[in-house]
Amino acid sequence: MEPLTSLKPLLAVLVSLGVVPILISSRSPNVREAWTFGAAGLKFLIVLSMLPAVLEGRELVCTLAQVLPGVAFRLRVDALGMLFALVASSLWITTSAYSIGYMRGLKEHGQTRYFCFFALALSATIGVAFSANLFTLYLFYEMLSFATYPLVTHHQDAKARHSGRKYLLYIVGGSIGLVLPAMVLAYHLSGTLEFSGQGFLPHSGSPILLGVLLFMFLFGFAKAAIMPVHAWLPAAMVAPTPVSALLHAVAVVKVGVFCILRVLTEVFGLDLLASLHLGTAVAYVAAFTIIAASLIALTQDELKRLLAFSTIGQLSYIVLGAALLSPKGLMGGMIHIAMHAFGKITLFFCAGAIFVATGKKNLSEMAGIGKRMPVTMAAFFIGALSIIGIPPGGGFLSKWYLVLGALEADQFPLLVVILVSSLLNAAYFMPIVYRAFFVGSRETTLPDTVSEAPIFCVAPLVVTALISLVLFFYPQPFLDLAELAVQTLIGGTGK
Amino acid sequence: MIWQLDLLILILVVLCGIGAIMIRDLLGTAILFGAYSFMMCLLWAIMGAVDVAFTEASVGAGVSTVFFVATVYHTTRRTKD
Amino acid sequence: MKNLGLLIVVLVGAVLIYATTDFPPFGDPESPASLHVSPRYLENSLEETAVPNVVTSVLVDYRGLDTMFETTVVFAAGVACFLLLRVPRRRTPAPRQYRHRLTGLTFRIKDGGEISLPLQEFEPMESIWTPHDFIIEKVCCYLIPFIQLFGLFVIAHGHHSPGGGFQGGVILGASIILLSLSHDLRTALKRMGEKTSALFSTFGVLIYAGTGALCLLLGYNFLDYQALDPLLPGGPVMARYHGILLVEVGVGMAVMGTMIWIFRNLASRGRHEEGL
Amino acid sequence: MDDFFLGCGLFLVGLMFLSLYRGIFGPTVLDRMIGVNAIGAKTTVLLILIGVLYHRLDMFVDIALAYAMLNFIAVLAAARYFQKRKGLDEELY
Amino acid sequence: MVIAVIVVVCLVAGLIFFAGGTLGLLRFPDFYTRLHPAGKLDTSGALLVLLGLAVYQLFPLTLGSVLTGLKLMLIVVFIFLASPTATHAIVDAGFRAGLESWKKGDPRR
Amino acid sequence: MEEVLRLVVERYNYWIYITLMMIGLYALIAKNNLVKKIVGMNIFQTAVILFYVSIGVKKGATIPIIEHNYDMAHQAIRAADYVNPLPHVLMLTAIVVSVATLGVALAITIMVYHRYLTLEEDEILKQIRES
Amino acid sequence: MSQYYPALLIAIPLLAALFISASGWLRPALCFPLALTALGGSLLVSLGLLSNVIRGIPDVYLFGGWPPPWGIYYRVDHLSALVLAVVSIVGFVNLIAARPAVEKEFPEKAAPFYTLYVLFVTGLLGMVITGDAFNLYVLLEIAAITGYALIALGKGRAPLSSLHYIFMGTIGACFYLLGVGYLYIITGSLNMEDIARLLPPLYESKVVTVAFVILMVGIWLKMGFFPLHAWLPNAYTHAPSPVSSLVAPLMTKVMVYVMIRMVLTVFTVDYAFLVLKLNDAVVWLAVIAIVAGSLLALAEKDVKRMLTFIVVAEVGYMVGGFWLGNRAGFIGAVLHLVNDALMTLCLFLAVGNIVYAKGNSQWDSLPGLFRTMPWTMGALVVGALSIIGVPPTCGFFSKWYLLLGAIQGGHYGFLAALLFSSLVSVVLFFRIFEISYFEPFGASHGPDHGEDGPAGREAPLGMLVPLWMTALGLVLLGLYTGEIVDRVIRHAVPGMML
Amino acid sequence: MKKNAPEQPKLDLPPIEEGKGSASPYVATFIIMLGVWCLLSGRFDAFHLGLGVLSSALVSYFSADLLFSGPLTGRTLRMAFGFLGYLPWLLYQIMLAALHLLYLSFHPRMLELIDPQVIRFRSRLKSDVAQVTFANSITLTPGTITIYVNFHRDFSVHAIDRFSGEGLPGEMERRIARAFGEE
Repeated sequence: MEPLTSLKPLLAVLVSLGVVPILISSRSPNVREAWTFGAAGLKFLIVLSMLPAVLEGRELVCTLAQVLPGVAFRLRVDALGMLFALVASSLWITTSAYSIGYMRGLKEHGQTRYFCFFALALSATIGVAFSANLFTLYLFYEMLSFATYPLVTHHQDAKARHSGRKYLLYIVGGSIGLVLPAMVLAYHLSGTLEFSGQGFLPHSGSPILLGVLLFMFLFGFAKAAIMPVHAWLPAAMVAPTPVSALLHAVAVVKVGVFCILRVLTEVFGLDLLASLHLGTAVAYVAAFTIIAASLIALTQDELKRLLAFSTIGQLSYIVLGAALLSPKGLMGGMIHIAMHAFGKITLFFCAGAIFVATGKKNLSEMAGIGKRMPVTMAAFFIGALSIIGIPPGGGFLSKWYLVLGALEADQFPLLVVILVSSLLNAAYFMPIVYRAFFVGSRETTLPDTVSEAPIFCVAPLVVTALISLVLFFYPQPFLDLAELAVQTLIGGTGK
Repeated sequence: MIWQLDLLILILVVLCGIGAIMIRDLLGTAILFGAYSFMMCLLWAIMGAVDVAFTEASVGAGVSTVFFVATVYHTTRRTKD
Repeated sequence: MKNLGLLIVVLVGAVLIYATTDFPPFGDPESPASLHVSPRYLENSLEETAVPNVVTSVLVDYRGLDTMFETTVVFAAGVACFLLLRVPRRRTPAPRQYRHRLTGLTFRIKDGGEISLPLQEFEPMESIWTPHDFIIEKVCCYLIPFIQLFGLFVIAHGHHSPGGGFQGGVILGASIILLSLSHDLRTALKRMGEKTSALFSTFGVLIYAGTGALCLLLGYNFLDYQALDPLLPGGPVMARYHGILLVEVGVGMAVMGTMIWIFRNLASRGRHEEGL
Repeated sequence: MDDFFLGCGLFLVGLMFLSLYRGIFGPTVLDRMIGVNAIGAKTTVLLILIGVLYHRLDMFVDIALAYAMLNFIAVLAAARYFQKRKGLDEELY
Repeated sequence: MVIAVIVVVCLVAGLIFFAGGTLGLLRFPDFYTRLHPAGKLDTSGALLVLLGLAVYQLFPLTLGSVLTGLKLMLIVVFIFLASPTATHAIVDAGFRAGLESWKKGDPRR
Repeated sequence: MEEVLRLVVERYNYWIYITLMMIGLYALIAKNNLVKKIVGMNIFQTAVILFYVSIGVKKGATIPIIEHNYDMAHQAIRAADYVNPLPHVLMLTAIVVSVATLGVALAITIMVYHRYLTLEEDEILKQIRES
Repeated sequence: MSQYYPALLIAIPLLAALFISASGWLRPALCFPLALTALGGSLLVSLGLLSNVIRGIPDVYLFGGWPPPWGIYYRVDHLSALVLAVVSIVGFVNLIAARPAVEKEFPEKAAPFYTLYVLFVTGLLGMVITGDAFNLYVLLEIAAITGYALIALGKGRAPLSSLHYIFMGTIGACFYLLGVGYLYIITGSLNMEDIARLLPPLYESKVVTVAFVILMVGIWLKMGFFPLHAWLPNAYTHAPSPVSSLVAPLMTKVMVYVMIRMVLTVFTVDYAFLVLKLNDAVVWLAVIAIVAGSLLALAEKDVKRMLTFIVVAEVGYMVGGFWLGNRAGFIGAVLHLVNDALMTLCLFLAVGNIVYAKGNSQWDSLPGLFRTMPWTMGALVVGALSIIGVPPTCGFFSKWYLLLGAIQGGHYGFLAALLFSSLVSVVLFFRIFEISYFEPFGASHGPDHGEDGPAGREAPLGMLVPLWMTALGLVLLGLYTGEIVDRVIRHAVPGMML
Repeated sequence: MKKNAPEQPKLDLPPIEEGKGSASPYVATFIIMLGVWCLLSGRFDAFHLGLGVLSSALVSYFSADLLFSGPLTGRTLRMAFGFLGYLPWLLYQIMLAALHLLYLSFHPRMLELIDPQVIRFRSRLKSDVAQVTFANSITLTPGTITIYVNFHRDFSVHAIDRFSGEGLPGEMERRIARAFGEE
């Protein structure tokens, strides 16, 4: 099927970009937030409007400029990108709502700046999702890095400065020091950067070079937080919670993982990876990350840091899924993007809501909080279920596919890793829920005045929690998309 | 070209140049630099470059030495090397 | 620094000497430089421009563009000295001055100001003090008109004998410099004000560039003096001849004005008071 | 005759060497001025001699004339230096 | 031939003057005394040499050569105007600079 | 040996130009006084001019002003009789440029002096470092 | 009309400079409009030349009507047309931005300032377009002398720095002149193409080798290539801000162009890359230049001074890229020449605004700038991203080509140096952003805390508009890289490199 | 440029602009200049002569007042002839004294012969021209150099030995006075 030429992808990217000048110029907070909402809704609608065509198996393409020979500034909507864009744009709406509640609740400074860069970050995220080649991907990836810096360092204090430095060091250092040369090398080898289902790297390249290339990409996209380059993520938790939520659930980290997915599947291609046994290597790196991150998470006391380490582990599931090189594994990885996003964002929202309502960050201070904030903690429970992969949560589906994939690829050690890590997940989430609800009132250190957070905070987390649930029962759009994506990659041999 | 004169004057030029940068007095440097430009003028004339010689004569005698002296006048004669 | 300097000097010298061995011998009439481009100038200059001084014809006509920019360089130097040194005139009354005996520095004390330094190291100075030496003044008075005439002569006869606009201009400028040296800068300024000299230098270059532009307007190439044929008598060759003269006058004016300008700013440190 | 003129020229150059001794080693600046002034006077004559040797005296005479006129200016400027800043003997010579 | 003799005599005399001037410049004991030979023997020498050359180049006698000869004389005139003035300027400068004069019996400086 | 001697003798002008240039360069690099440096710079420029003018020299040739009768009826001109005029033209320009540079450099020197009251580079740098 | 473009390109600013100078004495108010008109005119002409070249109309202009080896001629090809456009754009944009600063710092000297400004641009334009090796020297001196004067106008240490610049610049120019002389002595010609025609039989001559070396050393001195860069940082730092934003983007770039022109047209690529085989050595020099420039920049605590060291590093990019001797490297070098001119312009303009508002660009004066001067800092961010090499801005693309060239040429040292310098640039700029972003009172939370912040105001509109024009230009240039390479630079690549 | 210069102390400069108002200095300068031009130029076609006329006019416009500080009278002409009559004697004196100096500088025991001294005397010459001629003549005749002349016409002369200084002011002053009609 030939691709459709359409301006919609560009529009989807530009909506939030275009809203930035308006945000800067408007003085009234209400107008500003109305515009933010409007843009978020519009973006979601645009993305949604492309869904039918994508589901039909067609691609939407928008070429803007031929910047280098064989490399264009081009946007393309395919199933995988659509999946990611759908997740990101839908979550922008809820996050916007949540941001309003959170920012106003805490009377944060620099809200205009905050919303501007938020919009920019979203724009970049959609751009990454829709990019048709490595160059465009890199462009939006960098844009995202720089747009999130002011968000991470929003508090503008010494701690923020420190983590901002760490953030930049890892992210930008990885992208310029590793991804850029890798890209140039890839271009040098193949003369193009255009994604294709079979990968564009020539199979004739020297295996060592290709291996080095792969790992340059893997660690260069440091946003994916594969283990040696993960340290920025916990540090970046100094950001306001909505930022952390978006950053760690959707935008930044998912972008990193998404990039790695793209590289594995459409730069190298599954055949090439399989023939060089590189997939296994990646899978073991991911497996190590999963286990190590979960173990570290067990020791954390600060809720957000715990969530951060949990994220590190969960992200590696996705990488692992792709690295299995089996159709089921790929599907599992792709769906996990969506499932983890909704689950994790719920958890972050909860953490933020708790902070807004009580000002507490640490787990040890939250005993009995479930009685004071039942809605929040219920949502937390659902999110946790989803992350662990227990049936009513959407996460179960993705884990299921991952397990299948591992079986398909005959990788029993990896199967064990997945299962063990699920147990570990449960081990660090369940005590929280337990201590929130089933603890005696005398152990509670919370004052009596504490109640639910403002409605703008609570409503979004309820919504995302519900979606997490719904996805278990009706995962159809995401499943279809992932299936489509896998089909194009494997060439219809998926099922 | 008259090579005997040429050679002698060339040696003079070199001596003048060395002298101009070795003297521990800026006014002396300026003056010797004037002599240097006389020599240069002669040299050009010997090599048949009359126009260049003319220019060097007018510039060296009329202008550049005066500029140097004016500068030294407004600054100092003292120098350590 | 000295050792480094010696090292660099020896290195560069060695490189240059290394190349010398492949030069054609000094004064060789068969060297490539003498055979390739220059013979045409020598052989055709008289026919094409009616100028026997080949240097002039090459300078102003064949390679006229270089000369235009050369004049511009001089002009730029004049403007630069003006820009850097010129101090706008003050309205305050003439300040008292002291000179440091050891360094020769002059201190200027504004009216009402007090000097708090050890006074025995300083000696008071008049703010304008020029030794009145009428021998020099008188002799220079007699010399200057002749120098000026000679300068004009050099400009006008650049076609037939060595010389030309630049040399003549320098001589003209030197005559004014001589005036300000022998008398006083103010005397020279009365005779030729700062504005005049600046405008001289500007309009000199303007004559040159304007001639070029005029040729352009007349439908020929820039600086193709042949274009002046309709304006000047004597046919296209003589038009070149006269065009060259016109341009030389421009160069002379520019150089004269600029030399005076630079000298004044240097000699009085931009104050245009006493001068050297 | 040319050889004679050439000899004269060489002799003059030799004298210039001697004058340059004063120019470089003259104990005071003023001695240097005298030395250089003497060189200037010889230069004028030498220019004419070169013209004669080239058999194109009419071309060289202008240069010599310019020289005779302008040589004076440099000396005058240097002299002005002392005339205006009397007592400069305290400075290093 | 007569001309040649005149020219040679003039030139040789001029050169002797020049030589005397330079010698004096080197030998005389102080600044003021050095000025005497340097400033003036050179002037006389220049006069003689230029005179000789002017005579020499008068032949063949044409308008051009006469004019050139006159120009040479013009140079002499300028030298005679400028040189004493320059000498005067230098000696004045020396006086104002406070240079001590050499007295009989002092060592040479 | 004879060969070397011939090399030297035939090109003595070029050797002297290099000597002169090196004097200038040495002054520019190693001298401490700004005016000395400017003098060195000028010597350096003159050396280049000397080099160029040396290119133009031809043995047995006269100055590049063509001898002609005043009525313009001239015979064919032999280029070998006249010195190469092109280097002279170029060097006229170069001299002018060097004068212009000299003017600007001296003007700036005066500015420097009146800011630091010394012309010695090391003293100036010391002052800058101390302030 | 279009056949007169090369003459007009030079004549318009030159005449205008004279008129400006005259009007300074007669009608001072006219100076700025005249300068603006002049540079606008030459901008139009240079764009016209560029479009001519793209349409395939070659432009050769004989001055005085004399044919090439005898007269001087101007030649426009793809490379020079591109650089011409860049030079005139930078000159024009910076002129607009210069006005408020000039009126604030030296109002009474506006006329000579604009005169020298326009002459400087004239000199550079001439250097780019000329086809005669000696003419280039004269124009070089015009640009140099005006540059010296403009730089010396600054405060503090500026005159001394300018004097050092004069010394180094004169050595450089004299070396250039000497190199031309060496070529002349052996070929007897001064015309670039004529020399190129005469040279091949003489390739074995030592004279040609030494001429090449001298020329290169001279040009490197002028452009501030690493071991010869000592004059550059001081001169550019202490110059008045409108001057440093003029000289810093243009002078080095044009000298790089001259280097390319010399190698391409005069010596030909065959000689430079095949006979002499200097390329490896030069690329390693460039590597050292890049690394050293970046490291030296790290040590600075003044934004402007830091930028000057970045300029030193960028020179290494271009020289190295060119001497890689392959197509990608060449394109990268030329592209970087164009991009870097605009990047440096953007950065220096932004710093100029900071200096205008704060008096200096030391780190002490940075805190709170993101709030008081958001527009300036925004443009500074764009420029910084471009220097770092972040995609939508143009800096990425030239870096891309350079990297590609390094890989194709197998120069992994150069590759590493490029990446290293990019990373260092990140550190450099984010240090600045950090300082100006993290205000000293960052801990306080509240809707607004504008009252107790450091005082400061945004620069005037006259400075912001050109700044943002440049900043947007960076992005546009990046997006149109393909066009530029395809239409212009590709045609300038010498045959050997294809 | 601002016009109001600071108040200057009055200088005792000789007035320069006396010649203004009378045309004769201009004419005389023009004629002299044209004569010199012809001498310099050696080309007598209309074009070059035209240039000569132009140049002479320019020079006389610019600096006639330098050459002649007052209106021309018959006395000026007489002075010029007187001066010409004085020249041969001066030349003779120069040669004579030059020989003396030559003798001194070649003498092996020169240091014993010379005896530098400064002679001061007051001249009776009145006009500037005469004084300048006198001063320069003193300087030109070797052995003596005019050091300075002040407003009161006090001459300070440096003589290299007793012999050189003996004749001053003496005959030279008388001859100059006669030449310039001040007797």
